[in-house]
Amino acid sequence: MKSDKKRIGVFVCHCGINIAGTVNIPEVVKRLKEQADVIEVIDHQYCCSDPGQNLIKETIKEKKLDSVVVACCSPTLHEPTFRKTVSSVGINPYNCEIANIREQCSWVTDDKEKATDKATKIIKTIIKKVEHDEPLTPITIPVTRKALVIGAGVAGIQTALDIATAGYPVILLDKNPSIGGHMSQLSETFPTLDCSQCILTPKMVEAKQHPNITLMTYSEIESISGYLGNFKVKVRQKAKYVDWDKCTGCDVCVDKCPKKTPDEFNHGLTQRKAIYKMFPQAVPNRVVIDAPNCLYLEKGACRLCEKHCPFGAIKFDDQDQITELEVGALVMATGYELLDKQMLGSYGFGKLKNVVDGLQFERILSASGPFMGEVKRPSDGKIPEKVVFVQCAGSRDPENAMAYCSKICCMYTAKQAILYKHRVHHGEPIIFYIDVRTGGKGFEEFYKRATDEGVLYIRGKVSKIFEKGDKVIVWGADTLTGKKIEVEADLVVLSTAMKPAATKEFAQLLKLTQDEYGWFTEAHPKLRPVETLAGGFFLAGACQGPKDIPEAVAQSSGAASKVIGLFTSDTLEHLPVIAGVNEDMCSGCGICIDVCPYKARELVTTEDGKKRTVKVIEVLCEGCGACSAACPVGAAQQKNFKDQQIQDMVKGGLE
Amino acid sequence: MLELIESLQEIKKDIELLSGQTLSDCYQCGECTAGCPTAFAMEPVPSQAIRLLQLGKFNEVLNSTGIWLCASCNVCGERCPRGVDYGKIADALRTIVLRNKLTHLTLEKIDKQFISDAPQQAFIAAFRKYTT
Amino acid sequence: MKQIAYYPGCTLYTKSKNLDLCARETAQILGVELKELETWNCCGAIYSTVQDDLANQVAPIRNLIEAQKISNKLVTLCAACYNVLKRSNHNLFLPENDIYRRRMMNFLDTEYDGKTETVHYLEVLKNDIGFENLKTKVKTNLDGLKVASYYGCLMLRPSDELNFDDPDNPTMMDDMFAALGAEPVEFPFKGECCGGYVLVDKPDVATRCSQTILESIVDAGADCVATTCPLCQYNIDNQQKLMSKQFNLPVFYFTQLLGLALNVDQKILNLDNHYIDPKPLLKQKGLLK
Amino acid sequence: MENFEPKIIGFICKWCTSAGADLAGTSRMKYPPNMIPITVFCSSRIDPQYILWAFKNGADGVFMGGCHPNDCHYQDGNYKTMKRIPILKNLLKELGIEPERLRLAWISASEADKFKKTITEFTESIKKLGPLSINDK
Repeated sequence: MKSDKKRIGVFVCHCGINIAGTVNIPEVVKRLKEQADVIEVIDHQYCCSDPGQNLIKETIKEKKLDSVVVACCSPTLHEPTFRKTVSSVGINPYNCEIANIREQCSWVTDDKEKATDKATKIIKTIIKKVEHDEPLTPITIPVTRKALVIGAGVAGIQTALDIATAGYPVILLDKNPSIGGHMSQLSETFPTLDCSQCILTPKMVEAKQHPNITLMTYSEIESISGYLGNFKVKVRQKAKYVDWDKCTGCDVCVDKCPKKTPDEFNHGLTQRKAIYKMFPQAVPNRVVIDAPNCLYLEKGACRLCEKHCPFGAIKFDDQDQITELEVGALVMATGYELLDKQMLGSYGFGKLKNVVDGLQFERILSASGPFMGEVKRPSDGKIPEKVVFVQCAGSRDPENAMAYCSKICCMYTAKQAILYKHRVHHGEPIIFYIDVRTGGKGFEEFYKRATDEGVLYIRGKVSKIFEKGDKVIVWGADTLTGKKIEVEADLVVLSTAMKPAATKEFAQLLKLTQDEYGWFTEAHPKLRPVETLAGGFFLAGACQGPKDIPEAVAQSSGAASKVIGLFTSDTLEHLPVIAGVNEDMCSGCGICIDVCPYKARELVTTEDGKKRTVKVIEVLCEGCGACSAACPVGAAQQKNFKDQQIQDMVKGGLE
Repeated sequence: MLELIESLQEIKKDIELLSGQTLSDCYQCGECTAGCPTAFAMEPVPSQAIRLLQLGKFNEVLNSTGIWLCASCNVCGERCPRGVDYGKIADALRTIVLRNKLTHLTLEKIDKQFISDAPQQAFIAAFRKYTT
Repeated sequence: MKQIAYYPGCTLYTKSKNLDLCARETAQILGVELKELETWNCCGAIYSTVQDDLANQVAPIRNLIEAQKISNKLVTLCAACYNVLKRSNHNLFLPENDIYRRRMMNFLDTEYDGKTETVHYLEVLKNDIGFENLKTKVKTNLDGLKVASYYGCLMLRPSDELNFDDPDNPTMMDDMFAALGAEPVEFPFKGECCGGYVLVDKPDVATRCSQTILESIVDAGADCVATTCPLCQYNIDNQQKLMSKQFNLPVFYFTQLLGLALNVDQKILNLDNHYIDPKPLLKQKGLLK
Repeated sequence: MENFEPKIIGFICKWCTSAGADLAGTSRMKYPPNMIPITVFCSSRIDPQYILWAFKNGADGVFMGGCHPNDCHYQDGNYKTMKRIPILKNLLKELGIEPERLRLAWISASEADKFKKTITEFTESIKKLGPLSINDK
């Protein structure tokens, strides 16, 4: 081994007068020459300029330097520049470091003498660091160019279509037998009032027929392992008791099935059979048997579906199937649910038949809904003459329910009131609201349309809803006049708060973080809104927070483009400033394993089987260095931030 | 024109201190008024009273009849989405008036027959809330 | 026989003897002795929410300390006493009220750890005796009597301090009546305010509150009302004389109907102490000879 | 004592406090130039031993800057720091070093003013404390 003494060159930038105006650069150069163990110290007007960079390159060649310190502005500005410069003449870029003597020195003091002192010390700390810097190479990770999209509502479908169209295979998974999500339940959509099914169904069919998309419906995630680019996911496809290869979706079995149970798709407003198709336009157009309700599977008698199926598709001995998938990226598109009934006690929700939530009213309005698009009320099928809409039912309510604004309710309530008025011309829609929030294209105009078409807006929150005879009495207030208001309504629609559909257990399974309400947290609320802090996981749609359809679709395309970006190469580079393990020193205590936020460290037995030690899964390590600080014996060392380096830097700053 | 702030910031501090409520927490949804059993007779109604206090119109509320109509039933505080308990604010406002030795109720005002009929509890509660 | 400390409060010794005596007697029948505190003072009748009002909390806390001589529970019958005693204890022992608590204990010159639990007699019936057990003790089945259980404000709210029952949909009293064989009647005003002490200052306002409740009860088809509070009782029963509509609806204390079902002596039931005479109804239902 | 210029080492994290310090520079805010910054990726990289090392090698004060709770670029690195520093402060007392010579602050990338104020105030407080006595020996 040659002498391991580094040949360091220091370049001090004047930055015009930005640095030189406060820092006495000739003095800094003089002191460094005298005090620091370096080969060369040179100053230049603008190191980042072409002549400046050339000077660095020439000096490296001439003085046979192997390490470089540039004392200039913040590393956030020109660290990449100078690292590129030095690597063009054969120096490892990680052996070039920046001493920030502008933002953190010359700009923050007027005292020239002290500024000169401080600049010298800052440069010395960096020289000390460079002395022990190792040449590093970015880590290369292979990428499985296949994506898994969890949740097949409009967000999941859009994400899958975008990725698939870019040429990469996608698995689109949903827990329900059909794709489509909540959007398939909606009647018309704001602010254009086009029919939800009409715009969604073609997308559903496209997803089904796309050669790059594999649908896995009626499926749930069982477990997940691996890391960015290389995930292994176990999926449980629930027993359907119907052979989907034989089933044609003809519905003969559905007609014959004698067992009825509340229909989830219509939110309990109607009944479905034990063998059922989620809705007529279901994709795939297939039926499943809901085992707990099936007379044969539960009680051993019936088999009518089997008897009548023209294709012999009924398969009572069907089992759950476990499939293991290998994917490079996952997109969460798990969406939302509406708030639980229990949380709205004073509104009688869940107790009073004629108090429904927004999605139930969507079904009532829907042409394929329980009343075929005629507006009737659930209790007696009467046409409601007066419908009260209650906004912020559980939203903006930190004391009793959700603190946040659910964002979509102002618009969908206006829409529902307009649609009601279209169906029942003489009907009276009344909306109780706190604020009408119309931030969106065409939204304010749509609100105006609602008032134009005869919707009465009352500014005040409702306190109590109860039944009196066959009427539903609503106690509200008009805060603008200060009057308490009592309305005798026929039907009440609560704009209940949105809440995340993904459970805490599900998030823990995927090791994703959620906010206090359970919405998935993005990597950065403004600049990285579709990424998560876990590499390889992306967010689409309302699983991240309340969103309307255009927003959910836009974010889905954003998530898809992130996945596509990841898939453009079959490998990816990872920052090499990660932690390592000195096996000889490691005692195998495992302290570092608990400290690591990325699960990048694991206990292993050494190859000779003699001792326990820790292995770093390099691709998972993000280089925070927490393990290095925690290791009691100094075996864990972050590359280029080793104990020795930081201690030397401290010395350099105090000399 | 409504003249804002009667430079009675001390009173605001007193109200918040005595009630334990933060006036600015109220976002005027009106749920308190909507559920209040005596709001029909109140002037101003609970949400308006809080609004007036937010605007600094302390005297207007302190001199109002509304604050004496609160029956301490606590529906407002129970349902308020922002955790503002108007019942406690009303209690604080009455206390401020009463501590200034301005009694609201005198025995002479009460019907004699009623005194012999009604339960003790009614009088104890009323004297607690209405007298200095 | 199991002894539980019992606090009657001001009105139960005077105007609401029927609430008090029926409770003591029925408890006895059910195997529990409601042992009255040796000394007790007024609870304050209404809880003061004024933050610096320490003086108002002294009285209820003294009662709770006194109860420790008998049991860790203190039974009340009057919803107002229940509210005041329970809230005083709850709030005084919140960590943020440490200073108040110490000042109070210094003043009372005693040590008290907040361990007295205020319970309503209904809770004793439900938890200590059990409604299933109660069912077996019924002598006169209240079959055919449609009872509207009126809880009022003070037992239900603030729910986070009292934690009595679902504040929007309480069922404890209804369940008790079901155990006695009566038919509980659902109505949406179980927890609405009767007007309370506003009665003294503005009788018309309070009366209108009570009238709204009565209208809802009559709409629901009830034969009678059951209450837990002397002030509710007065507002709903006696004030019927001032209402714009005549309901002629008898209003009981819940303990009277309990007493009736357990064949308590008529003297104790004290059915004469009502504005609307309940006897015709009871006779009509065959519950009274 | 009047002319005492304390030596201060500042361990600051790259994502928040160092970025906040850069912003203070860009905004031309002025603060005493005594603190020599050492930027690491995360405050959790700082082994408490380095702080002792700094005191041993002549520092009169040590500043630690990290991201606000919940804002850590590495999920929870700052929580580790949050736990370590109070323990170390207790230890400092035992070693005869005033715990006030060690200051931990959460300063975000946008809190240039807080950075300026914190460093100014910390430097002043170290000036008042005077040179670390163990350094005289």
